[in-house]
Amino acid sequence: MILNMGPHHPSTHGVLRLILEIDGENIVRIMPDIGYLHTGIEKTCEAKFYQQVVPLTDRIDYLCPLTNNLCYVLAVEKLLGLEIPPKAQWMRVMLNELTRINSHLVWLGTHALDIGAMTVFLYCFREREDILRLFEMVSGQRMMTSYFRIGGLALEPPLGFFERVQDFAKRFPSKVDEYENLLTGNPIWGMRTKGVARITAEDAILLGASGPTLRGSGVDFDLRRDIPYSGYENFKFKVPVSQDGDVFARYMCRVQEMRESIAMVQQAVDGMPEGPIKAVAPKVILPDREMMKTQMEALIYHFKIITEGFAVPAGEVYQAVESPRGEMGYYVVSDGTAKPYRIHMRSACLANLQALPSMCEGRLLADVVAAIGSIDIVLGEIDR
Amino acid sequence: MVPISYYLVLSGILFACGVTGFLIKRNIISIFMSIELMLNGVNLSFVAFAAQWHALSGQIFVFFVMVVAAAEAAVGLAIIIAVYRTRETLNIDQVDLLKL
Amino acid sequence: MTHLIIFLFFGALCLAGAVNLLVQRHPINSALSLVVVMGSLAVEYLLLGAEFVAAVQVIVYAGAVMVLFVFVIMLLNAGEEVRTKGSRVAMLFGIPGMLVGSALVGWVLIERTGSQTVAAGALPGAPRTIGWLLFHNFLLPFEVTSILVLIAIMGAVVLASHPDTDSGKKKS
Amino acid sequence: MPLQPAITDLEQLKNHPAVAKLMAWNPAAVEGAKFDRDEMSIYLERSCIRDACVLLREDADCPFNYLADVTCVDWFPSEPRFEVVYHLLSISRKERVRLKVRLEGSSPALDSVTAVWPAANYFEREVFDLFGVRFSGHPYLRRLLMPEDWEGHPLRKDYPVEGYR
Amino acid sequence: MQERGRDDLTSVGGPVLSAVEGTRALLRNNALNITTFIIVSLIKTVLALFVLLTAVAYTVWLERKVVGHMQNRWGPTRVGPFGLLQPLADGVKFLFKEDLTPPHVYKPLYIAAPMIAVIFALTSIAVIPVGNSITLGSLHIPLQITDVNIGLLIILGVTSLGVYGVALAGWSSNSKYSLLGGLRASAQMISYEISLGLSLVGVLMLTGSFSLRDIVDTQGGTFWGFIPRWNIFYGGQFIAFFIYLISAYAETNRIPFDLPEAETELVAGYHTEYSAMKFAMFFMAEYANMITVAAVASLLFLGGWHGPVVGPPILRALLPVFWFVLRIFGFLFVYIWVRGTLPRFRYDQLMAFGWKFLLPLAIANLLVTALVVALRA
Repeated sequence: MILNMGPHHPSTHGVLRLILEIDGENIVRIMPDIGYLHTGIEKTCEAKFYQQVVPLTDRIDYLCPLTNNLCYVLAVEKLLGLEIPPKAQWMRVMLNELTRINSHLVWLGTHALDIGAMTVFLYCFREREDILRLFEMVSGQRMMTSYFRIGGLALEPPLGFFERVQDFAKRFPSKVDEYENLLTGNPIWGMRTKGVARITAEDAILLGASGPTLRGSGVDFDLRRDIPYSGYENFKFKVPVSQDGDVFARYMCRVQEMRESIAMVQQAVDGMPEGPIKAVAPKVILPDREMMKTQMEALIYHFKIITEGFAVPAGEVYQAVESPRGEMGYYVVSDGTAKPYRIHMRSACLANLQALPSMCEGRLLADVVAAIGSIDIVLGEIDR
Repeated sequence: MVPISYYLVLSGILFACGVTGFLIKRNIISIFMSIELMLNGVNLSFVAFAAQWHALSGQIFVFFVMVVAAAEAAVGLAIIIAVYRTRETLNIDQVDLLKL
Repeated sequence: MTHLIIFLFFGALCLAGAVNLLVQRHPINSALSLVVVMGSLAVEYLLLGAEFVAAVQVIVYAGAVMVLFVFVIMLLNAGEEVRTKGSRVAMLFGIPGMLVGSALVGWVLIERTGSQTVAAGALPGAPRTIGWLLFHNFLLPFEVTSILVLIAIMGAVVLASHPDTDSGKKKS
Repeated sequence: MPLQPAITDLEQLKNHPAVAKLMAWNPAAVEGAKFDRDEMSIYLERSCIRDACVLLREDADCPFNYLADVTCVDWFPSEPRFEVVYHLLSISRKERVRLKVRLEGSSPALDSVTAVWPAANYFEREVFDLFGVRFSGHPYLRRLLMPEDWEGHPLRKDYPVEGYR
Repeated sequence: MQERGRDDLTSVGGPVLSAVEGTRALLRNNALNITTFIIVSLIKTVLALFVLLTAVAYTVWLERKVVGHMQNRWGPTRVGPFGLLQPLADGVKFLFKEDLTPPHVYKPLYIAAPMIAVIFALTSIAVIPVGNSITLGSLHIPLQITDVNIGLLIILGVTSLGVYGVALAGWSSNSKYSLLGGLRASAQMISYEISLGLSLVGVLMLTGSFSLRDIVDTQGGTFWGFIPRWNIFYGGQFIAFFIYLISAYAETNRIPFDLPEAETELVAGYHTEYSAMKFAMFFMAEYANMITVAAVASLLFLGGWHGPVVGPPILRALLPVFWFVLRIFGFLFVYIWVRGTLPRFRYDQLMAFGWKFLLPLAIANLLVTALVVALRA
């Protein structure tokens, strides 16, 4: 029997369509069918100035917009050869880790909901709300923050922001304990996740899986630690790795990652350096409002950046960051003009999704739901 | 006050219906159901006789028949599933070979 | 009087169900007709005073055996049956057999009507008495039947499980 | 950090493990190389991409065992028009290398690397979908993002775009 | 003529069990005439149905409220104080919603299925006693629609028929999700009914009767001075109670056994294609079944309506009802609590759990109870 799971199905996390060939409840074959959320962002980017692309990157992965911002911004900064002041870097790391927690909370909630544990979902969204409030405080937006700019940050973080982050960082570990109380030791949760949708390390590498999907299979690789960017080398953190390669292993990886992330947020708050939040590059970075009103030069630069953008030296850059889902990569090609010649987004989910068929074939229908949850896909990122 | 023979007639007709179904039905499951119908007809006559002779043995017999029928249904339906898996049909006319 | 009316009503329902079973071509309709037959038979049992048998009829027959039938029909997604000519032997012996049977029934009907009657609840088939009988006078048959059921369950599991996959996990 | 000029001289780049390996295997396969902004690009000859990938993946001391990305760039009026770009990653050495294959504009095609990395499956389908580059030997070369009956390949530079530009 | 009439009177009840038994009981007690009997029965039936349906509606409200508070939410608050009128609003919404019938369904069964489900769910209330009898003037009315001496068997029979509604809904919807849901439901219900039935047999052995009233009557009083003589304590039916609890969850398709309607796997399972009143019927059936199951658990294991009784006669008559309702409420609360806590089983795990764990446990419990009963006798 052919069963069409999706594109509107409660547990396909958006508009994923799976064509399942089933025999009773056993899966014979899985054919993912994607593209229902294709917005052509890569094409749109080619028509925008470099700085206009930042808001577009928010829309790709709506669960971790700041990670995408960061990746794009880093790529362009590399093309330009800009030096970013330490405070901006630390802020970026801190917000990125908050984003990671935010994304993992949504993942944990929906994953648990898929398996039937409803309460975890609402608990997770309770903490997510706190993080979104922090985002709103710092950037004025809850989800589509666009807070990172080429060369630094958009704004100084407001007064009292760090105290609130500090407060959240204090509270959060006990909340993670709460989620774990509901799930980790729960025998039904164990039955549903242990040994389910297993994938070996070799297969994971060959299939291009990354992030917790890769680390859940025992491959100890994390871009933040191994190919550090944006000052991650200044932070101390462990990279959680599980050996089993099943849904439970990926679950444990992510839950541990949340704990590590909040520790990094704490480190960032504790060691936040003082200084400017923007690089010194008047041709690229919009001047402050005050300067614009007082200095002729600043006004001219502002006018030029807004109307004709800034030229980026020709060349190409592939910048990858560790997004909550895995390796998020931006391949930016410049032809020397003010508009990117080509931007390609390497989506972690697209590669992870390729691993789904090999995870689930021969298993039961309910395992597909668990597996989709465990690879944590975001269709916006897959389809772009 | 219903004559006991009415019950017997009813049971007889049910049994006859069962036999007819067994003969004219071509779907294995329907044929199987006809057999159940026959058993039910017989059960009714057992209960009726039990009432007539004021002996509970008749009801006990019905109890046994039911248990056996349940067992039979389990095995029979399992066989039907097995047959369907290999032949992809439920039509009795196409399942008349012992070996494919 | 009421007794007779009730008997006739449920008898008619029972017969309608039986005939419908024959007429319907889709197995699921036949199965539901059979459920109706069984339900009305349970009422007839009540009329005969066999409360326990009536309850067991509903639980075992309507509640378990027929659900199993419906389940299998759903599982195999059985469609309408194709009417073909029955076998010659069936026609040769079946039709005369039917006729003889009907004649016999008719004879009983004519000869024996009114010879004996039964009142509602005439013979209370109390569960306690039946249980006592089962475990004393009929102990051996009871045990034999239970072994039979056990074997049947094992047989069903073996038959229904896929030969290649692990399975055997669901009996039904 | 001011930008360093790109190094494009093959002789200077010989010490890079990937270049050395490829040069040792088949000097004709390497059309050129570029080291720009700390990133290594190697231009490969069209026909040997699959073998080069196998070679790099099986390398003993620096296995580029992870295919991060496959994509394409369309340099429209100029020829060769398409550049198919492979980003490889060495998980053990924590190093990246970029392989590039230049293709002509008329019926661009090259070998698929799905046999080397199953990961290439979706990436190549996407490139086929959006650029119209055909990958021979791909198990299921169908449109990935666009509808099955879509005409044209949207990411090509000559694809008609309407509206604000 | 009088004799004759009475005889006919007896036979009126034949099919409608209630009538036979009820008439007999009444005739034995008070020699009432038929009119009074019918009127009393009718009133009781209407009252029981009304109370049951209200209880169903408010169980939904209770569930939303309790689960809401467990999950840091408020639950319904807008309609009436504490959202108390929410069930009413929901009912009105269901009534006025467009009743869609998808074009590809098998219509007769599609329409019949929800009715079957709701009818069988509501029927079993007929034999459930809610308290002792009350005396109104010369009338001595037992608080039960009918006391049948095979009451428990009837409940088992009726609930076992409830699966038809689900299975037929799944099949007749002609949708793959519904079909899978229907298949899951029928397999699950058949499997767990066996454990459910076996868990009750221990109680039956202790009591020696199928009549629910008799079963409750044996559980009065205390032992060792303070522990109530409920079957769960005195009869040692602790394990049986938990087998019953688990099987009951499976029978009523509740989390963690809600596979037939697991919305993350099968969209909505067997009622995917249903809307408006037909959907509401399934909903009602589910909650009515929950209440029945809770009532049976209270009667069989938790001592029915026994509890401290004080005050004037009318209070003495009504307090047991209160204790009984309290037990049902407690049982329902556990239902809701579990829903807020546990994830869902997988289909094969559910089957394995039923057949490989619950059933052997039930049989073992049965053997031990049988041994105890035999030794006591």
